[in-house]
Amino acid sequence: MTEEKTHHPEPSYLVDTGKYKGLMAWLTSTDHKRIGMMYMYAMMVFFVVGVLLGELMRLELFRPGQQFYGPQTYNGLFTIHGIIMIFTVVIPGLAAVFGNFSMPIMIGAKDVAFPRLNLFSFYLYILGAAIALSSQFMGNGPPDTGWTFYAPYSIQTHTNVVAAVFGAFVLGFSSILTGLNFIVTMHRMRAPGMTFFKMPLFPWSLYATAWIQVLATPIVGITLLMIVAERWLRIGFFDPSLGGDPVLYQHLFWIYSHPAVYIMILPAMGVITEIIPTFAQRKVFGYKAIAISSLAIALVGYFVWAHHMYTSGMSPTARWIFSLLTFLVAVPSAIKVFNWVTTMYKGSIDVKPPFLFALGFIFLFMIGGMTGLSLGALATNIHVHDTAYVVAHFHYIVFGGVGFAFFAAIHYWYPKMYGRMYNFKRANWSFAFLFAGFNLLYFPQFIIGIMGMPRRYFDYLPQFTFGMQLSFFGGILLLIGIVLMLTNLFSKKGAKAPDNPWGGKTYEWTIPSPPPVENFEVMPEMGENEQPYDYK
Amino acid sequence: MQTETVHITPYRTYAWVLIALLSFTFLTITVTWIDLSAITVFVALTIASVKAYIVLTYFMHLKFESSLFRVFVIMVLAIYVLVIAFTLSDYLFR
Amino acid sequence: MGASNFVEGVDLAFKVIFGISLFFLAGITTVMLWFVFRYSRKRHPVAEQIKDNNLLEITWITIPLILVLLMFYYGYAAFSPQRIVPKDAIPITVIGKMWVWTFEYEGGKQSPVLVVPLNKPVRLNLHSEDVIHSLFIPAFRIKEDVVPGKNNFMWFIAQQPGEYDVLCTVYCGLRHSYMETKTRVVSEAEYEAWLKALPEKSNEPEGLVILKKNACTGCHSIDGSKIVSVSFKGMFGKSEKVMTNGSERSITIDEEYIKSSLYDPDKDIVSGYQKGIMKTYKGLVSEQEMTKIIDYLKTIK
Amino acid sequence: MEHRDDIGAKLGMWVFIFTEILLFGGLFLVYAVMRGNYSADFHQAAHHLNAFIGTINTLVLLISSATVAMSITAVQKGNNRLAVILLMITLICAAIFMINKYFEWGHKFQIGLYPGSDLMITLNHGQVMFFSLYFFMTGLHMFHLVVGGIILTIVMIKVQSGTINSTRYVLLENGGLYWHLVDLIWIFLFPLLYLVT
Ligand code: HEA
Ligand code: HEA
Ligand code: HEC
Ligand code: CUA
Ligand SMILES: [Cu+2]
Repeated sequence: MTEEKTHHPEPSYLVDTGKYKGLMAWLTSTDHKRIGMMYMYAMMVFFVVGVLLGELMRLELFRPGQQFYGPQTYNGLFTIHGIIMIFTVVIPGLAAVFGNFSMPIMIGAKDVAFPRLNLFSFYLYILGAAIALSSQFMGNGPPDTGWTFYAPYSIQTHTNVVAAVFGAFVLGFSSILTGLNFIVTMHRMRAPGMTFFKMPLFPWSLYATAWIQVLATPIVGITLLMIVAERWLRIGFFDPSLGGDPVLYQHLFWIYSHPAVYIMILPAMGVITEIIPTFAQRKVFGYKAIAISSLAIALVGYFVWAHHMYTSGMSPTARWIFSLLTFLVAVPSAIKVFNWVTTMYKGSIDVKPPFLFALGFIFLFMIGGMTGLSLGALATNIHVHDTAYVVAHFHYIVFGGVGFAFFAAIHYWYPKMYGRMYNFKRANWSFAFLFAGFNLLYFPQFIIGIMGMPRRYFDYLPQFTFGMQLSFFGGILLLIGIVLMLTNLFSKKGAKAPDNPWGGKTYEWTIPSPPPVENFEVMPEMGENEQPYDYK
Repeated sequence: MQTETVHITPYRTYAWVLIALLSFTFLTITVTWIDLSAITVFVALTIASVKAYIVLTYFMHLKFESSLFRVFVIMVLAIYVLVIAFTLSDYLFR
Repeated sequence: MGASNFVEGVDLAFKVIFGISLFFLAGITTVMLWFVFRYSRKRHPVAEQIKDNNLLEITWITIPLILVLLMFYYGYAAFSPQRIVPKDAIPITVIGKMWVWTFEYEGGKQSPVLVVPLNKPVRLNLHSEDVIHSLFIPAFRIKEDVVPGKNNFMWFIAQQPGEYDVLCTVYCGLRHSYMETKTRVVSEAEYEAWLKALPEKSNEPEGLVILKKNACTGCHSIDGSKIVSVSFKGMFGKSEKVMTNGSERSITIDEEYIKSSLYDPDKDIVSGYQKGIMKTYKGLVSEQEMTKIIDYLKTIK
Repeated sequence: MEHRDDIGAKLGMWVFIFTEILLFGGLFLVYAVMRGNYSADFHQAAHHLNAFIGTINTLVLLISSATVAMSITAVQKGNNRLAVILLMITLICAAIFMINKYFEWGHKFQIGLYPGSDLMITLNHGQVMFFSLYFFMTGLHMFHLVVGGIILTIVMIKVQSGTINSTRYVLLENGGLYWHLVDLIWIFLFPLLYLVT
């Protein structure tokens, strides 16, 4: 590769240089940075819709009995809330946004391996989301199956299940193609000298994620197609009245959807692994352990799916096998937590907003993960399965984990994305509201879950009222936090950001903020003795 | 970045491979005529796997690609086999 | 003593898992906050670069590994007896149907509440007539899905007299959250007496039995209250506004109309309701049964 | 100059093939479970399939796979004309396969054996399941065959025009890989649906 130094600075990727200007320039761009940003904007829209749907549910649950709308509406609400949040927000999530924006720069590449395929994935994402959302407005009304589409209910209900299922199918393909792109990018386009074990840890986590995307998503794809076939053609794979097996549906669904939870969390863990050493100004502790634990989570996580089905009447043999495997997958997560905390030891810690969110992540993720353990044990799962306890578990880990990591990431890379800073004080306040509101919203759900409050309940017995009302107020605090954060980030321009505001060591901090179209003026190279996270 | 050493497979190899595949096809057909009852499926799948192995190594050039490709293929197949095995741990022990 | 024979084991597993978790949660959080405080840039301006430590790494792989295996063991130990039913357990068939539970005792006697004798093993055989439901008795710490086409079961020994909630935990449609009933634990003598008093065959009118069998009463009440849809009470002979092919018209509810409502419910939709909530009963309700339903509806004006 | 990375392109293709394998893998899993549940019925139902047509189609697919593989050798040796002929044979084989399938499915439809038909729901559950799987699996396979055919047609045109040549033929290799995948899946479908009666 020839390297000549240009004398005038390259224009940043935010400036339109191609044949189109304005919006069209964005929509046709194959620049990984722009695609990442487009994912982010789209996701925020879906996310805000999902949040409002969630708050609507809390409103109805404020008191037992019917308050504002009927059970059919409620059933539709949690279904589309789950579909939006899972399939359009957290599954593409950090990988699509920051994987696209930062990963190629972090490994010293100009772009991903297949830039046009990347843009195509984005449009598949939009298409899939549009199809899934259209289910609300067409046919016999919003689907009411829950995001899990359990057969045979999903085959018998008259509501518009096919559109939702088909939307999820298309979204799955978008996810597969992103994963494919990332695998090839990381194999073929690392900077010279950067071996796999010198790659930063966020790319590492994306690598593990990409393999899950590629190997697990097709299974749910084919399963959803089978649901469509059943509804249209009277083929009975899962409908017992035609000889099918509903438990088989659950197996197929969770073969994907359990690994999918690691699609969500691995990039989140990766981001945290970048943020902590940066703000502690200290080499990450146990680099190899963290890298390998990502792969271990991906691999073992593939074989624990049936822990969602302990009560479905599986064989006792299968139940204990899956319980045991579930516990094994907790160990690599524990390793990461220990390494993060030890990285802070004897560091020089600067508590800026990204770091604050990272601390919040660790705390909430621990609660989410540890309650996952009581779900993984056979006897305790039987009691709390399909109760509010599960709802609390996954909100803690999905939104306390992935959500807070997302916020951490956006506060971390914001200066690089926009070349601007934001107001730290307001960021800290938004963190305070988010953190307090979050715990007030979901912690009571653990308790009423153990008391026996089932999930997906439009109405409930009077003994759960107090917990439900605490949750409602928590929801309000959260909403304030969200508004504070979004206005802080997007309402007005902050001061100009330096190239390296946090003192980070990965490649994205060596280039201008915002980065030029080609990322690097001089393609980076990693020397024999260079290590990632070389803080001196 | 390593560059590829171009490997040209002679036509003759492909011809032999084709003949092998065709023979295995006839083998499965004859084998399933003889009723082996319980192990029919097993035999048929074994022969199919041998055929698949041949297709992967020669037609799909795995033999001549970098070992990375082979590792991946083995990994994917292993994961798939494990998925089946774990699913059957439910169905076979009901 | 717990409400059932499983309570003790399950609660012990909870305590072990929560105990270990709480210990780690508190420990890690404290250490983390201490580091943030002690090594903040103010107090510790220059970071020290610490080398990786394999021994430490192995320690914190091994200890959690042992602890999770311990958790697994407690979960397993409390669970495995749940699958081994004593031979002399009283068999009761549970029938789950969109939004009602029915408990069928030996001899075909049916009851909407589950009544069981104290200190006697009871085996519940779970049957579903439509979609998946799940029988959950929180006080007993047991739950098992009621899967159509599959013969799931569960068992327990009730150890304390009283009344406990029974809930459905697998989402099963519109009135999932109302699919609840009670279980009553009574002394053995009381149980025998109750069982004897339970009517052999329902002496309810035939039409009502058919309505209940098809779970019509899950949506249409017979006492005039509104559940999902119009109550059966006073339905026959009433005049009503319906939407047919998008235009509104007025009809009187007669035999013909009821028939078409059952066999082709989406044809005429009562104003204010949505299409598709009620499904067709073609093939499920015969002409004969239909006559009996109509006869019954005529009686509840 | 455009940056070109043939190994990367091939790696991408392989990863895509993995997803395809798992896509069908889901169906094979359903097949395995259902065969366990209804082995007698599967046994019965498989007799209704025409093993002769199945065999012909197997042979046709194997030959087409061999010719695709040979066309790569031809291009590598600079013999584009031969490569085009070989690809043409592949496409003809694909057409024969489709025609066979047309007759096979057509016959089934004629006697009223298709998903959702009145005859179908009179059969017992295991047989319905067998035929459902048969139509779903062969249908999805056929879809892949058509896609593969389109890809190879494009590739053939490029070989003809010389865009694909002895220094730059990764597109042909990838098209070939996809075609072999179609073959690979058939290798398993054939005995499981037609032979193991
Ligand atoms: C990002 C998503 C995410 C992640 C990462 C996880 C992680 C885990 N989950 Fe969770 N889960 C969900 C999302 C997620 N889950 C969702 C969405 C559902 C509901 C689906 C639905 O039904 O709708 C669900 C449901 C669910 C169930 C089924 C509940 C039921 O319906 O009955 C179970 C059961 O085993 C489970 C277990 C676990 C476990 C053991 C982990 C582990 O990976 C956690 C590991 C982490 C830790 C253990 C914490 C860190 C460790 C330490 C601090 C050290 C100390 C620890 C030890 C001593 C071990 N989860
Ligand atoms: C990402 C996943 C996600 C998120 C963020 C949320 C957010 C919220 N959820 Fe939930 N929820 C689910 C996933 C999620 N949910 C799923 C899968 C189900 C199960 C559905 C089913 O049963 O089928 C469920 C079910 C569920 C129920 C239970 C329904 C029932 O069983 O009866 C309730 C009840 O109130 C609820 C409430 C809320 C509320 C009030 C919010 C929010 O209003 C809280 C506000 C959130 C935030 C303030 C920030 C979170 C930020 C991020 C995740 C990342 C941000 C990304 C970008 C900005 C791009 N949700
Ligand atoms: C899932 C809930 C549900 C179930 C179960 C159900 N119905 Fe309905 N039914 C409705 C709804 C909603 C309507 C109004 C909309 C319509 O006309 O389709 C309705 C309308 C009717 C009407 C017309 C009433 C009128 O005032 O015009 C009749 C008659 C009727 N149902 C009878 C039955 C019978 C008999 C059964 C059982 C065999 C039954 N329903 C089961 C929901 C249900
Ligand atoms: Cu029955 Cu939920
Ligand atoms: Cu899981």
